[in-house]
Amino acid sequence: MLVNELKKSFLISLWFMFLTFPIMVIRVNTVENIIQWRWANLFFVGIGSFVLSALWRYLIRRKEQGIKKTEVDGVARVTLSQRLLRERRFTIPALIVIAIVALAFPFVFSLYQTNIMITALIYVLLGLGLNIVVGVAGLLDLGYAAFYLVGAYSYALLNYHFGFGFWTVLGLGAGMAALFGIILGFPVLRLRGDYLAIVTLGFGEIIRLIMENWNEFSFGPSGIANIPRPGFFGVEMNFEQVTVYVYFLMIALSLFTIFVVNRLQNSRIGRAWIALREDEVACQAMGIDKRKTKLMAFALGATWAGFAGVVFAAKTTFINPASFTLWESINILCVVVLGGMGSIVGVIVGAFILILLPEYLRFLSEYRILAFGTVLVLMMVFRPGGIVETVRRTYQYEEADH
Amino acid sequence: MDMEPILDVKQLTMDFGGLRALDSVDLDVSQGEIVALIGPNGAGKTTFFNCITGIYDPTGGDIMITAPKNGRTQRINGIKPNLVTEKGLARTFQNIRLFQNMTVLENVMIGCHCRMKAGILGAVLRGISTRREEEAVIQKSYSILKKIGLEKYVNEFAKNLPYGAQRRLEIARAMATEPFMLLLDEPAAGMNPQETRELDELIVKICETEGISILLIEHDMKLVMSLSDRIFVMDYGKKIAQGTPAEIRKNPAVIKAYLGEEIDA
Amino acid sequence: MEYFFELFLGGLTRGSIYALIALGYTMVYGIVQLINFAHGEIYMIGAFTALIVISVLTMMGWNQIAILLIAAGVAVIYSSAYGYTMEKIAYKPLRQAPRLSALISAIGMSLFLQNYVLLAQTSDFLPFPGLIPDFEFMEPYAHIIGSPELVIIITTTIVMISLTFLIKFTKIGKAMRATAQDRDMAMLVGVDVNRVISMTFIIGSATAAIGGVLIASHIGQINFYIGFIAGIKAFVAAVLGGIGSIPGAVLGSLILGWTESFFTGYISSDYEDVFAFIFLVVILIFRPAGILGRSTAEKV
Amino acid sequence: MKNRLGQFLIVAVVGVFMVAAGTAMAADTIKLGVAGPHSGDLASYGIPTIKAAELVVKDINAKGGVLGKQVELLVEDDVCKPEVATNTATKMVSEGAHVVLGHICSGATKAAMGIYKDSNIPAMSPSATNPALTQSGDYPNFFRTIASDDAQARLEVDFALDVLKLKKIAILHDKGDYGKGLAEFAKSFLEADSRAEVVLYEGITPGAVDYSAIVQKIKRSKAEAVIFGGYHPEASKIVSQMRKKRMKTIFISDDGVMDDTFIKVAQKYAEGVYATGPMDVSQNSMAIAANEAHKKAYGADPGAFYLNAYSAAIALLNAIEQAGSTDYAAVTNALRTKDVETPLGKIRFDERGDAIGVGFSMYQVQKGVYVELK
Repeated sequence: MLVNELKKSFLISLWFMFLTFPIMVIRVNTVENIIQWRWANLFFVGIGSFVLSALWRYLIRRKEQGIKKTEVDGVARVTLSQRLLRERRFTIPALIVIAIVALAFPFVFSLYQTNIMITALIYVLLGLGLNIVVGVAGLLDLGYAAFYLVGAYSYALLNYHFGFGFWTVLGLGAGMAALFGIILGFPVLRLRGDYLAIVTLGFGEIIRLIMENWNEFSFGPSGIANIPRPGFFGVEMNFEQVTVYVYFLMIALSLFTIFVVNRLQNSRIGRAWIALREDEVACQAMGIDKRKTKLMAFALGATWAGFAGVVFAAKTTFINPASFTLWESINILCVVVLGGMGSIVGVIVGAFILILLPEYLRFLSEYRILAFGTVLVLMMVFRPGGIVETVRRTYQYEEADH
Repeated sequence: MDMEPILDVKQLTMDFGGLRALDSVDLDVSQGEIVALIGPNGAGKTTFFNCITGIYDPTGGDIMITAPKNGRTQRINGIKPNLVTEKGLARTFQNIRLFQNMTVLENVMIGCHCRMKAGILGAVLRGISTRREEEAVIQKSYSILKKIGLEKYVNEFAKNLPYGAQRRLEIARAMATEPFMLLLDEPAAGMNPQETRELDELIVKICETEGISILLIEHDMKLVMSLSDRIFVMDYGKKIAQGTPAEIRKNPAVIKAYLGEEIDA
Repeated sequence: MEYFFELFLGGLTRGSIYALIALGYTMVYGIVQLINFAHGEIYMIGAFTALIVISVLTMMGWNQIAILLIAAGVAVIYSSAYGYTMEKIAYKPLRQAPRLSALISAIGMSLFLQNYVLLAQTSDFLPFPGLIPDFEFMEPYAHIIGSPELVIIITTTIVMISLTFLIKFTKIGKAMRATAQDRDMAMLVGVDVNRVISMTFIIGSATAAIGGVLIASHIGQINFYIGFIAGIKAFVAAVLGGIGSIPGAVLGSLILGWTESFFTGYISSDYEDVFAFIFLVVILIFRPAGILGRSTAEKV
Repeated sequence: MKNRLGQFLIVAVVGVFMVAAGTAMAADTIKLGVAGPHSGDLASYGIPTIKAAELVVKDINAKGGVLGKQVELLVEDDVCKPEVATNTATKMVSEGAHVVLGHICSGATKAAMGIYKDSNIPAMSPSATNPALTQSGDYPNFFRTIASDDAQARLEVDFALDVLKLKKIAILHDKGDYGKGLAEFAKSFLEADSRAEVVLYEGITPGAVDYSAIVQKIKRSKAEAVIFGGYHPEASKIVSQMRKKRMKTIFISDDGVMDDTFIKVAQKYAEGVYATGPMDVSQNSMAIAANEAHKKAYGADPGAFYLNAYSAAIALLNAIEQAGSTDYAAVTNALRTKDVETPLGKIRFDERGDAIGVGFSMYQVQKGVYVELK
């Protein structure tokens, strides 16, 4: 048994030594015509893959046993996270703690911490919005950053040309994004799955490229600078105060989003979205208007990106099209999938992990994106349903006949 | 029965490219009837259902419905599936198409969708009318489940149900759309004799106590013969016979179509 | 007219380049319905491996043709090995998981491989020697089309034909088609599905490596990021042609190449990509499964 | 906004977190922030700046530091993204940076400058060339040791008209912030002059696998020269494809192309290409010393903007020394009034923040090296 395992690990480590040989060991620089041989790396790869492969097999086996067990028992597995979410004696104290931490955060931690927390909260908004489209309605959208862009540029341009204030545009930007959601929605009504994904990807790129090329309208790739930060009844604030202010603004906006999204998901519309995700044909046969439901998902999903975009523009004070590339869409998608599709708590957790992790991985400096990629793969392999899986909803009904 | 038929299909034709799947099929169902549509595999029965329920837009012919509620006659060729359902025709699927990751109750609640009104604003604000509507729908769905005999599964995921129960849930879901007529596509497929017997009783009960007419596709001849008031037989996209079970059993064209296949009853 | 012809050839070259990458995309998608986001990275690794081999052999003073062949061979082997390993680590454990999870895993893999090469090698652009010699007989046409372009077009044709042959007539090809149709059914009739999937990744990666060597040698430079940009375009091309279909991938790539070329030539390269994407959207609206894709009407 | 009492109570409740927060503000040092892309696809533009800062600081610390204090580096990554740059900048502020060397990309710099401005921190970029940074007057705390893009465009256009006496010019750019900005300036300068005509003005798609369509278009436009705004990877692809198509069109570009990698990549096709670049300082003894130091410490030649960054680090630390404190007004005043010896020559900064004495010259690739044209 053990010998076998060791043999397996040994073979795998040999394989990885072979695999990484050219790229890890030989370093070429064709500019300077230098070839460097780094034999030590081969040794590290060998040792590393030996240990990791054993660990990997152990974890995979444990995961498979877990699945088998649920199949035998016939009961759906209730994960720890689900249990924690369901039981009130855990949730209420947890919420109180979260509330206290959230309120105290900007006063306890440094400006930098507050600032990245604002970024994370922006992604909570984005994640929850995309969750409606991808997680709930099951429409894979790879161009979500376009709506984010629409929100951000709405504020930047309306402010630049007409001097509109933050609060005016907050609503307008969200409305614009929703409108774009519908505009995108129409042509893609017939498309499914990956075809939908590629068209939305195209849509996202189209919007960004237009912004990049159409200087007269959008100032092109050099972007728009000096966008005013949000005001508070005309009170002058220094940078520190504004940051705290924006932080609380984002907390409020996040709570608002959570409230609305939660209500939507638990309504007639939310159920229709889930039905649409589960089976489009049956969904229509049950009397649900597919067009209307899809368009509503796109519009309502885009709305939150619009909000997030306006806040983003106001917080960064500078925007250019390069902030809204395909990578941005992918990042937001990762928030949703990593957190747990369809689950509001999951998306929030996902946003915090995905945005804060690279920030806190700064000590890894150039290794951080490598680490981030690894985390994504490992998360998906060992928890494919995301960190927090959706909780089954139950309803109260009366037993009495009528 | 000399009432006006609630479903009257005339000369229904459906072409797929060069292939004629339905060729001038006539069929009618009257209020309170149980009608069966039978025929060998590939005869075009499911295509017929798909044309009526709006999944396909038929090439020719007319589909007329007369809702018993108001007695208005309408032509429903090519309208969207959800509108067909809204008008009162609900269906089940041959290959079960439940919403797998929703609970049994939620599946039925989806059926109520087109009879509800709450919009975005209602959902967010959740006013009194919305809350009342939600409660009513939960209650209604639960009572339907009780009628169908699925109340013990209420909060189970649809995918975890036993096979027979899944078929019945499809019927429950269809009933929640408040139809005047149910179209059942092979409701007994894959069921054991005990389950089939229960299904037989259930269908009769739905027809009699709820006043819902039934059009079903079925291969289980025993079930068809015992249930149906009238039977239509199709082969190669054409209607080859119609009549009472007794007439059909003696019809030479039917026997020929089923040659090799046993009609036992 | 000559201008039209030049643009036509330019589009053909561009399309052939996309096709070399798109073929792998479409094969993997056909078998496992996975958008293998890391496919572009395999192409990049192929190019890098080739560059490393070339540098080492050049130092040792080998002959150019020999270097080209060996470099291409090693690149194919290594890319296939990476493709194989990647499948085992990042996708195989996710066969039963939701499709999106596999997509995220692919994105993670893509990030990992990019940064792996970035860290182990360099972030700078590295010159890639032009391995394909300028043929004598091409000289009169050099102002229209160069030898490397010709080699790329010919290679794409050969690769496409051999892949079609492989899929249609060999045993593994039949197993692949069976797996693509219905994985569970194929398993029941005795197809070793794991092996088929591995083979698909290996073949797809090998074509990407060939692409990597040729394209890098045509462009003359590589860095760790080339895979991502080329990968997206190839993916678009594969979908345009009907993802899962091998002739579709080539046709989609060529159409994309021509679209971009003619749009740049007659209108403006400012909106080249915008137009390419709008074109894609329009095609998909009228043919929701791509040009050659069989629209799988769901059985109801 | 800060409620002291509330803060106290809250701190008491979550006192545990204080441990994490209380680590900052320890030693009494001069903090020099270094910000730029240190990972990702643009890392090669940011990493040389870290190395320059490290070498300068090591040197100065060895000589006793600034104002008798040791200099400490705060190195933070912004991946050249504006949204990350704001986080980076806030981190600098939180950690008490006195002056910042950075950022590298113009977009990220614009996003970060607002934060430094509000926190009274002077920042100096070795590489952000966007004209608006100094010319808009929005960033009084911004300085740079590189000339702005319009100066480069001016030089390119003057060279094309006065020296080469061209009549028909095509302008291309890579749609990026830098390249397109430069191209826009070149276009407006050319249009203001009646001697030549812009026959083609277009953006190309960066990273594309093939540029034959645009090359054919240049050929058809009968342009005598191409002015290209962008970086060397695209430039070498376009030049190579033009030459392979046997076109002899003159190619004039910017300091994004004035990089040895360009010559290595385009090889024989690079011959004759013109590019503007920072004035040659290879005779400057400090520059020679700085390059030597880099080779000694890291075993390789320095990368992009190394000397600009080296000079910026010296200028910043010198200004603190001259000002006698890290006070914002005093430091910026010293930067504007006191000359400082750097590898780029003797420099000081004008009111807008541009370095006086730093400019561009035209170079040409001759026999495989860039040669400054006098």
